[in-house]
Amino acid sequence: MMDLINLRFLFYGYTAGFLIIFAFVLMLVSRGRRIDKELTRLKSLVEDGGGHDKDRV
Amino acid sequence: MTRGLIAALAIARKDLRTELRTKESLNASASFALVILVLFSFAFDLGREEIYAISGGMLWLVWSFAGALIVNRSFARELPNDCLDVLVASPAPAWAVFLGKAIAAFFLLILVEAISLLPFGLFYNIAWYDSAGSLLVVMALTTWGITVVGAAFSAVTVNVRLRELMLPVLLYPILIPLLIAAMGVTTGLFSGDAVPGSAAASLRLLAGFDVMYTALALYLIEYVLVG
Amino acid sequence: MREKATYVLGILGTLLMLLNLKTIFLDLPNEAAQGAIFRIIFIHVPAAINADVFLFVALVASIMFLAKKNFFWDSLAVSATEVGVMLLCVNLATGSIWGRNIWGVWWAWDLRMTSQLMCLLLYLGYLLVRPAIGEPTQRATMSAFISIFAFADIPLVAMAIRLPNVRTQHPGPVLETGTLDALYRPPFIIGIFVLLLIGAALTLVRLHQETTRREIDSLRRELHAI
Amino acid sequence: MLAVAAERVWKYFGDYPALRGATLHTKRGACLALLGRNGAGKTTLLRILAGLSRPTKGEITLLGQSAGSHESRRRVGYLGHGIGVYDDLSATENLVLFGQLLGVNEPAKAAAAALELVGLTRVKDGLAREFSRGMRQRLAVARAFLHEPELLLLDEPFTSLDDRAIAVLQTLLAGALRRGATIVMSTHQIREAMELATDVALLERGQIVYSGPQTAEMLADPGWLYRTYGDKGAGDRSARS
Repeated sequence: MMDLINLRFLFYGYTAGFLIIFAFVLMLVSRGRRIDKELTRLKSLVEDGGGHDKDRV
Repeated sequence: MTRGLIAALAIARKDLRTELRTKESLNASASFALVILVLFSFAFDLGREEIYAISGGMLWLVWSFAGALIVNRSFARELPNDCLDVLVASPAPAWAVFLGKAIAAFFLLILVEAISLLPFGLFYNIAWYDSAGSLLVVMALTTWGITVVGAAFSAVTVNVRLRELMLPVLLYPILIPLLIAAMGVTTGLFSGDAVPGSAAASLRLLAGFDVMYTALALYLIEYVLVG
Repeated sequence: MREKATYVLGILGTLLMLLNLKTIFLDLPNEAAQGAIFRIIFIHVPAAINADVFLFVALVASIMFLAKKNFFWDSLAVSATEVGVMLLCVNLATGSIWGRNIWGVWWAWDLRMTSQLMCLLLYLGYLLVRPAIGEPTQRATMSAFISIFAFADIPLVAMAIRLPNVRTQHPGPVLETGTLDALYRPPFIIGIFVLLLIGAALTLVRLHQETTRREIDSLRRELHAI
Repeated sequence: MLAVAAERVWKYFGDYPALRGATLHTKRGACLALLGRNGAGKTTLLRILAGLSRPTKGEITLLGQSAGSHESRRRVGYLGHGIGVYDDLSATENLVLFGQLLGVNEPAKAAAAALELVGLTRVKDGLAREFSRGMRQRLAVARAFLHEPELLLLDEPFTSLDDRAIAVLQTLLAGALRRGATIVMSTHQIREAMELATDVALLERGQIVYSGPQTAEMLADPGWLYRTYGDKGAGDRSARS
């Protein structure tokens, strides 16, 4: 009986741990997507607005 | 070095003078402390013994809240008219500017604490004046800790959006060890039955906190003030 | 290069983790005093140790930024801090569940859990304030300052909660002494490495994002200047 | 000896370079008008000279001292966008405080003299808060001249001033030049700057593209400098369109 409860909490524990790591990874992935999108948007904007900047920088 | 100290004192005097003139943060802080003190008596229904047991904790919660209101203004006071630029551009070293601000905040918070001790003794019937000397030492050590870290974070957050909200978020976690020690030793003072050795250990911790953060802040503040 | 390193670290970490999980759950016998639940230490303690490692890396990176003003160090500091905070969360969650099982309460103000919680609060402040600072150089400088202040507080927190008059629960040296039976030692050490590898991989990913973010910021200024 | 010697100064904000190797040499006793469009880096350069900001790369010496050092701060006067006086202190209190910070020998005396100079003696005990806009600006001018600086750094000095303050400032600047002091002022209003300027520097996209004595062409035609030495890229763009 005691062992069953123990096992249940053991399962909870590992699940919680991995869930947190997984949530962090998901956060990273979604943020990465957002950042990449923003980068391409800005790059195209800069190329439209002032192509001459490229060689100056 | 001496030139820096002179500049620090000049800045501290300036801060105290303007604050006593306008009472911007002083009024807010003192009345806030008073209100919280009153509210505490309704928050808990306490007997004599229990009041003593929570007295130190209550007092330092109130005072650390009051302290956040004081230090919030510390560097924010320099924002109108870009006065901070003039201070930083002046020959006074950055650490002196910071030290002056911390000293001013220290005396302002001590003043608020002294004011709120009266209603505290009155409402809760605690004879704090019996141990006034020791209490003053604890107050001085803890208040310096609050104001030196508070003034440092005031400088850090001075140009930040939502400065008033960001400062407490940074300040209170850092103050946790300081407040734990101060609360314990203050409760021991009032109730007179401190755990043996706890007062000395707490005072050592308070002093250690003060020394460490004063040194860190004085050393690092130049990076914060000179962009 | 960076991408390759990320993959290698990530895959290595995951493989090692799967192997280790097999050892932990299938090969090891139950511990006498605690039964099955003791197995939680193979994630709980490595998370704590690695959280401290990553926060220490963040401290070093913060000091390096102030000394060198190179934004690589700032990016490393924030990446390592985020991973460290994530590991602190793992540590606290698993510890809380373990405490519920052993002591019957979710939170018992156990010494080390308490100091980890306060550590979490310290660095949450860092992560909250950081995005509020608009100018990158200022953001990096202020962040470094906060990081140094936060790390300096950790030993003080540990001292404060051990003051003789502070009433934290002293649950006895369930995991306090650190003398682990030789049988349990290999999976424990591997467990530390697993989280180190995974944490390093995540830090690299985050590091790359931070670099891209700076690029975005400079493009914005570029547009502004045109 | 040079009053300002800035060698290839770079200043990054994040990854964005606000200054890209700006080099500037100014003789002692000169009055330099630092011209440039908004965002060209004028304020950034002046803040670095004033010791409010550190360059990412490059060497700067002011009057033979490195910028930001105690000695250079003591000999430099700075007037930025804000007026830099405290609203809740009186005119005298303000100047005495800054006199102490600047290391002036007798702050009270220097403060009285400076107030006399800008015509605020009558209201010396009034709070700056109660002053009119123009009076506050004159107080700011008095603050910048309090310690008789050998190098004056002025960021857009004429933009926010009223007529009387401009007159006071111009008198003081002329007096400072006679004393042998050096002036560096940023501005995008060429006409006002040219009245005093002996030298001109043009800052474009973080670089000094022209630096030299003020000439007749500039006086006659304010746009001439921008057209001749201004951003070639911008010129190309307008030619295309």
